[in-house]
Amino acid sequence: MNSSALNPYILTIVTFIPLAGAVLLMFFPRRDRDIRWFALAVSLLTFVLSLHLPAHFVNGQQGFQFEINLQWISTPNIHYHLGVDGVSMWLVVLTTFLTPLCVMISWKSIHDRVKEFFILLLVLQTAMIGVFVALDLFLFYFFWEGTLIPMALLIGMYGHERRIYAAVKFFLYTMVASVFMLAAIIWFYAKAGTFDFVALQTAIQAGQVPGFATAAPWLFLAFFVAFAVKVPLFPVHTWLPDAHVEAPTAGSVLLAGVLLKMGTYGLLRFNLGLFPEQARSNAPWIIALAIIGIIYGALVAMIQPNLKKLVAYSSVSHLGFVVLGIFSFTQMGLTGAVYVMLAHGISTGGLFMLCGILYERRHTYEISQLGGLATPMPVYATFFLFTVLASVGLPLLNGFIGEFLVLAGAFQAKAVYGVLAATGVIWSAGYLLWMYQRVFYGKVKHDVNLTLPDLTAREQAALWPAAVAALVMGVAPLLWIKAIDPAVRAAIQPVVQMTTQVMGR
Amino acid sequence: MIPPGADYLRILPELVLTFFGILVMLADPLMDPHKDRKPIGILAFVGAVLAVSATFIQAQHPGLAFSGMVRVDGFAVFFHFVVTVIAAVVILASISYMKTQQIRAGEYYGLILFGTVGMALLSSAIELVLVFIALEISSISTYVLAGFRRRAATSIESSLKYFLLGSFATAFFLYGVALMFGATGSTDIYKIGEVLRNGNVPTLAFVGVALMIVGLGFKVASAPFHVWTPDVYEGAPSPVVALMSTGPKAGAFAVMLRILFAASAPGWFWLIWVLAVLSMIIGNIGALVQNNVKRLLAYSSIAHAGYLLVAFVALPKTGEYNYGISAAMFYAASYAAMNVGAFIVISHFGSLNERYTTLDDYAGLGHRQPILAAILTVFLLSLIGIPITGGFFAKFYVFSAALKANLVGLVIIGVINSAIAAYYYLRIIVYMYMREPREGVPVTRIPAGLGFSLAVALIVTIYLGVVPGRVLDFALRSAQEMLR
Amino acid sequence: MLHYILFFLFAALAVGGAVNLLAQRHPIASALSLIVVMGSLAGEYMLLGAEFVAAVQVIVYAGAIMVLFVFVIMLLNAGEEERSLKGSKVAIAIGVPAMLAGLIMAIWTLTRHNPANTPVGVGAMYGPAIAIADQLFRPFLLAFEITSVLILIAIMGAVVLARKEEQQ
Amino acid sequence: MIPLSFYLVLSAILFACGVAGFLIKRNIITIFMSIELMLNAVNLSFVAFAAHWQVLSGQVFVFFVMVVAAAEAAVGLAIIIAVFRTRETLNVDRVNLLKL
Amino acid sequence: MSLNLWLIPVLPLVGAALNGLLGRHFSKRVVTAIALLFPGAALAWALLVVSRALGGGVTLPYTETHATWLGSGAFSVPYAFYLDQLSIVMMLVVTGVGFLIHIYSVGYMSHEGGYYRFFSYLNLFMFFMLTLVLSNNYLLMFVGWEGVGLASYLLIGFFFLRDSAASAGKKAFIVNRVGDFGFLIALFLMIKHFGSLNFDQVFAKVSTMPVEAAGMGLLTVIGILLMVGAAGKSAQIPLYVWLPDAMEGPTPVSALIHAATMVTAGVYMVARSNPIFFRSPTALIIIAIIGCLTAIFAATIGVVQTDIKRVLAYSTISQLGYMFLGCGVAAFSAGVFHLMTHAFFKALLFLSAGSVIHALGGEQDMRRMGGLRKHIPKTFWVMTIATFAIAGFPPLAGFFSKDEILWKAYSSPFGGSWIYWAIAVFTAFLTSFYMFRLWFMTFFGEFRGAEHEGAEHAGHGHAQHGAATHGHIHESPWIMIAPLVVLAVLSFVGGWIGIPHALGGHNQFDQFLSPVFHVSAEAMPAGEHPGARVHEAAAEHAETNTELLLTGVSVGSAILGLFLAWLLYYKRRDLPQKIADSLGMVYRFVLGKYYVDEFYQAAIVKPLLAGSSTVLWRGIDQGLIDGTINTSADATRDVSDGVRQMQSGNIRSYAAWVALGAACVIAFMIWMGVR
Repeated sequence: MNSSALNPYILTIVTFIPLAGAVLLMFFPRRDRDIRWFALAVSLLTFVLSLHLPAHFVNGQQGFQFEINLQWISTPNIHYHLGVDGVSMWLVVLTTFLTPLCVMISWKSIHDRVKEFFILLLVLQTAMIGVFVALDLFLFYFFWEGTLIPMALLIGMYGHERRIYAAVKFFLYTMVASVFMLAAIIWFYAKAGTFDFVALQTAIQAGQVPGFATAAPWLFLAFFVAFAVKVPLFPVHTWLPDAHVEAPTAGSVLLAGVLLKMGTYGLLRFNLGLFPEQARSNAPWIIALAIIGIIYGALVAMIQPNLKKLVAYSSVSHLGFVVLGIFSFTQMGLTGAVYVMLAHGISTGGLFMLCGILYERRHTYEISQLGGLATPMPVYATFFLFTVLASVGLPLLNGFIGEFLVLAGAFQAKAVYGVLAATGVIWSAGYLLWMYQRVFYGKVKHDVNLTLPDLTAREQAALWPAAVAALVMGVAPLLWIKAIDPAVRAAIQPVVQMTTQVMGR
Repeated sequence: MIPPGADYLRILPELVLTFFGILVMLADPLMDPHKDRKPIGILAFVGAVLAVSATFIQAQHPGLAFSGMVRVDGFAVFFHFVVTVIAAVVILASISYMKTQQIRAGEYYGLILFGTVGMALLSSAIELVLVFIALEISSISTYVLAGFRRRAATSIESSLKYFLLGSFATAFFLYGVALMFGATGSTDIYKIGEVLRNGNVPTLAFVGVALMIVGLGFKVASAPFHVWTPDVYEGAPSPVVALMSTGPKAGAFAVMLRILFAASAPGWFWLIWVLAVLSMIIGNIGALVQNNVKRLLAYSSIAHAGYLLVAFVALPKTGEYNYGISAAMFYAASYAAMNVGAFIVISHFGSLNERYTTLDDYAGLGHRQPILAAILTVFLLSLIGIPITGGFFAKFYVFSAALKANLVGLVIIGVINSAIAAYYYLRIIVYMYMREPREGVPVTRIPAGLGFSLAVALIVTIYLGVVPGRVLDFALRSAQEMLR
Repeated sequence: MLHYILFFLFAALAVGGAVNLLAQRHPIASALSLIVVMGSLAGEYMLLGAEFVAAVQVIVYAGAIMVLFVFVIMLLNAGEEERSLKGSKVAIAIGVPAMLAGLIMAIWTLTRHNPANTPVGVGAMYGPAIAIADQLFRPFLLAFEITSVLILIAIMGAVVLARKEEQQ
Repeated sequence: MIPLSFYLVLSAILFACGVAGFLIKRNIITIFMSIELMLNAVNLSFVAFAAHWQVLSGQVFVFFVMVVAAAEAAVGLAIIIAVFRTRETLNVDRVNLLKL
Repeated sequence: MSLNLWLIPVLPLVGAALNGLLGRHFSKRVVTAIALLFPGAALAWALLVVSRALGGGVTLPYTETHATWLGSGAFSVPYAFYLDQLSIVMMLVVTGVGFLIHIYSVGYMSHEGGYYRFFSYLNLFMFFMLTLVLSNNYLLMFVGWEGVGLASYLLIGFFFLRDSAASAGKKAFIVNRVGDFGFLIALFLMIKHFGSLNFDQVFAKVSTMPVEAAGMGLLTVIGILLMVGAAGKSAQIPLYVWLPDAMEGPTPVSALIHAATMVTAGVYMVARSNPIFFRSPTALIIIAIIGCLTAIFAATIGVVQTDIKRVLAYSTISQLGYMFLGCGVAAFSAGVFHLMTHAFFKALLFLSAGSVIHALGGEQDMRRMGGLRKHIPKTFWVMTIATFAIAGFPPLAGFFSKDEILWKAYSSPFGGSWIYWAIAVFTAFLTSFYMFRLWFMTFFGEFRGAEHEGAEHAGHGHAQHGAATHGHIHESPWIMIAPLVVLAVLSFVGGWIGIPHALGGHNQFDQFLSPVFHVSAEAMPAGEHPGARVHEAAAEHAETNTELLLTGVSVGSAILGLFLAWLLYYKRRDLPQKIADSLGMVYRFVLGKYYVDEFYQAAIVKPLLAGSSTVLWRGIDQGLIDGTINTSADATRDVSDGVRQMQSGNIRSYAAWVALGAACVIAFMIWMGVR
């Protein structure tokens, strides 16, 4: 059978299989072992199916692919419109890739309310995929909010001591911000009568949305706030460290790996796609915030006494690169930004998995409680080092490609952006290697640490794919960039056109 | 003079309800006073379900009835349906509630049925005096119902507060009717509309509208006439709260819509604007620090009244008022679904004498009663306004109507409020899922009737969130009908 | 002129009764003041020609309803009000000024801006029983019938609430 | 010939007295009586307007209001009895279990 | 015809991967075999490639492109390798010296834990270093550049149980990153202005650009930024601080990475970028000044060091300064020449020092050595050759290369100056002095160390077999000596390929490299160069005389150094202490390495950490941002409490609120009606 016959349905299938799995899981008897295996099977199946996307993706083709566009609700004209371009396709695959790893990493660490955990995880997966594939603003908002609840519950139910504070903070920050986006979406519907992203884009470009000119700056801001909090951009990042520290491992992995990317994805898709003019005029201060985020995140990460908080702040720094790349409006910058998103998902996801593995053994993230771990846990230390290096941006590993392209792009846009942001390469080496030294090198300081067991086969099984992915992404980035590049070109075309028009005047 | 037969069909739901109310009244004394009133409850439920089906027959006979006292149009049918469904669900949920509370009084069901007559009639009555009577019917029955937990001093107190303040407010409404009558010489809403549209509008009419808004604002618990709400909701039996926070409210909103739009009442735009904003802010802010779930939801209902009022002021220059009206109708319906659901869960969880109604009692509910907690979570999410729940589309339509009318400021206040609101609803969810269970709070099985009523509320909430189109289409059409 | 005298006589009685209602501390005294108000209102109704209403006012209101009140006052053996409780500051400080302001505004509107500020003759609208009945059973039939529901509710409610709670 | 406004003003004053009674009286029964006073005041307005517009319906309204008042009285007094049973007081200021 | 250059880096990578992933399960013998086989194969293949290339089989420069690595829009970077004379030299040095050091390590590391890990890292280093020297574009070069940094990090921190080793590794990586920052910016400039990072494309564009006479033109900026990168990797002022600490690594590592190959990457990069520097006199001057200053600065520190490896480390920094000085006066071939000879003799020095340390069971302090000549004669002899070579005694390798740089520093048409020469000669004197100081202290006189103390003092790894050798000082096994001998030979004869004209040679080395450097030098008229002096045939004879004279002076300074060292550390051992006492502050200042580390610590690291912690984290993050949000949350709560106060529970007050509301509503509506 020709597997490309699946094309119109594949996105629906990939999106909803986890949900179907979650529903089935609800009726499962409470046998934890079976539940885990089932969740793993579902997530792996989703991953395998999601590979259909890159396999059948036509590089360089304009517009969205694997589209499906059905009317869902007629009176608010809501369509079930899914589709991916090169950017969202890989984000979908990233999501489906990370979820099985999360299942594996939660195998033993979650022993209470196992069923609920995996149900939430699978629901979360559906919502995350949905965010990336939705082309109808309503659908997008639905999935966007849909990620919020399972994530807040994962943090709040399975987190650590201050989990409730963290969960509430997470929820409120993102909720408060996203209602502005909702207001903007409603505005669009009220004025243009459609939620369809493509239709809206066309209508805006043709000047067919009444009142758009005056409202656009506010609409831009409304979208921007929602995404900036999610990214998170300085100074609205303070929910992130708390959320990460308290979240269970799988939660942290998905939070850093996918949820933050939803913010940057949104910036790319909507803020650039719908408001090219505002994006251009607002770029300077957004870039300033991004650069502050890069440096600030790194500096604050450096002095964190808590391992997970350190990684969390490093995310602030890394995501600053993404925003910088997006608002550089250069081909390289945007491609790099998307690549950083993917790479950060893998490497920071990996770091969080590693942190979680440690927590299972030691029940602390305090760096002062660790030290000298390379002696009892050499394999673990090796994986950790590899992931740290990927995160630092060592060439031939995934982190480098994106960062390099972002910096080059930013430099093209304005030299000072590139120069300031490039200091990030120094900072990241600083905080990560210092942390690595304090955790792994030297003699074992606390006797409890002497007998820590090394990685089990299951943990290795969760870590290996991430490590291999990090390497492949660093060695053969074109596999990804081929698809990303044209999509990005389409995304910045309006902005670039405008710039040339302005310069032409 | 005997009215034509079709007239009776036009009030068929009311007739059915009354008939069953009388049946209940008659059946009650026949039962052993020490036995549970479950059969009576089932009888009442049958009546309510028949009333629901009667609304379909009613819908077949649009038009005026009883010398222009009643007007059956889509608008009326919509609210009839909503109100009767609420009654049916609440009756069903009450059966097990009455059993756990050990209240053995068949009058309870009779009062609900009779009260529903008033609530239903509110939406179809176009004669202000009839409106007043309907209002009193729905009010007086709820005054009594609020005091049904007679062993609890709080219940009687809430009954008293509701009664005194309610009568106080209806007096204002009545005075407003009188002044309106004085200003126009008529009490027929549509005739008043004609008069007001055609001639010079006397100041008396403005004052009349003002006083009616005071009275109705009280009934819908809009700030600053909301003060009774938290106390009454806290003290009244939970199923009754489910009823009175939705049924009379829906009816009062229907009346308000008819008076403000069909009667072309003048000058209320900024007034309602301010009331909406005040209600949203006071309701949401007040709810933030509440620890009693019933009280918390009482404040939330104030806020929801505020959101609903936003739809009232969505008056685009194009004159397409039906968007706002239909949004309000949709909101009333979906709010009814989710709030009834939430209070039914609370009623079940409260146990004897509603002992467990504080947030602390809800700690760990997700652990001990996962299904109940999950259902309550859905209702709470709907109250927050998370997509694929009715609450989302309700807010969505309201705000979208307001944006159509270029009320950007109001919408921004609204969305910020709904974000604040997320906090306190989330608190309940947090307690349920993230706190350790409290000692001694019992785990109870969900009785069939309650389960069924919860299922109805849940299905409606989700239905309105997934395929709201039909309902909204209907609302849009009936809003137009109502305006004609 | 006589009309004026009669009007003001009844008006003075009504207002005086109302004020006395407020001033009296014993509920029985208040109830009696209210009966005075109702009676004098019946006089005003007569002045307006609403003879049936006036009769019903005396029979139903001043008679039946107020008897009920008095009965309950006796039943509960209600004494004089206590006056030295706090918690009423808001009511006095906000409510009374608001009430006065509302009253002034209402009077202002009713006297100045009433489009129909026309004199009304004595017996201007003659409302005999037969005419009223005609109204009640024709156009207001539904309202009339629906009041039966109201009464039913009142009966049920009163029975339920006043019934002694069974012992557990 | 008495101006309509006389009746209306009288009605307004009585209504205001009713409101004032609600606000300043402490005995629940008296407060309830104040409400009755308010309804009576409205009735006067109805009758006056009926005379003004020369329609009988205004007087019919009075009729309905009386019925409502009677029903309210029945229920209200029953509630008052119930309150008195549980609280042993008729002072409204003491009925404040539910607050904040 | 394809040379399959890619095999050269990839072979060691395979070795690294095999040992790294599976080494734990291999026997030591297999690990050794893998560790030697793959770099050996790379060496063999490199030799084959060279023979083919020089045999005329391919035309140089030769490029082989395999695939696109990354690209975006019009910009792309290939996996492509590039072979010209410069990369031939580098490739041979790296594979050759590298292979020798691998062999040596088999003996040296035989008793250490993590044997497989060590060789995996070492092979990994070879991979990255060869990528660095063979890439055909700056980005792939950057890959190697970062990669060798990584390998260096791993190997310095090899004895990670020692905190100092771990810190040193981290420091090396971070300081290198500072340099990489400059390198990266240079790359961005190239991308922006040249649209590519391929050498041929960049240089083609560059060659069309004029010489930048003064100020900061594009090429000058690029040049300076490249130099920042080079300064990081090649331990130049101000980024040299990591190299002395890097001596925490095992000695073969110091030899391979921190002496022979990696640290010279900066020199290679500058030489590779010669078309850019030829057009930027300003950048050249900066390089020359940095090189010159570093040379003398490090040499002065070297004079007072007592740790044998640290002396060599500062010596390395100093020698690297020479190379940069050479490059700075556009004498790139001289720089590269010195790079090569330095690789031989400095590797030899380190390995010999390692042999000494090995013999003493881990002792590194020269004050506890002495008289080792008799105990470890083979080591002594190879060390002697190396010492003389570095001190610049003819006809050893160091003499020719150093002399070439000195001469060019004086005479180069691109900014040569006698000041450079003078400083360089003085540095040569110091070099000679401290090297012979080392030589005398180590091998002459009596043995000063208490042997049991040696074991105690030992570093991590040597502690184990230090105990085993307790009691007698032993010569190293043949597997360690053999590479030493080979290197000794190279240190002896290595310079002979570059005998200058003045001494009757033909300077074949310069000629060999001339296609790389002179093409770009000749591409522009010399007259345009502001610093260029016109070469004239008539002046040639005079120049030869000058050159001979200068050579004499430098040899003299070397001899002077030898003499002084003999006097102070052989003849009159009490004198150094006295001199040190009389110098007082100055001595302590130098001994304290000019307190540069302390300065960096106090001026950069501490304020950064403290600032991040108190200002950024506690101040902004927790104080300002979270504070604002918490305050507003608290304010909301207060308002909420206020709203609650409305709910007093008193019915009358409720009625009052209703009445108030009603009054307001009535007032508003009347106003609306009257309006």
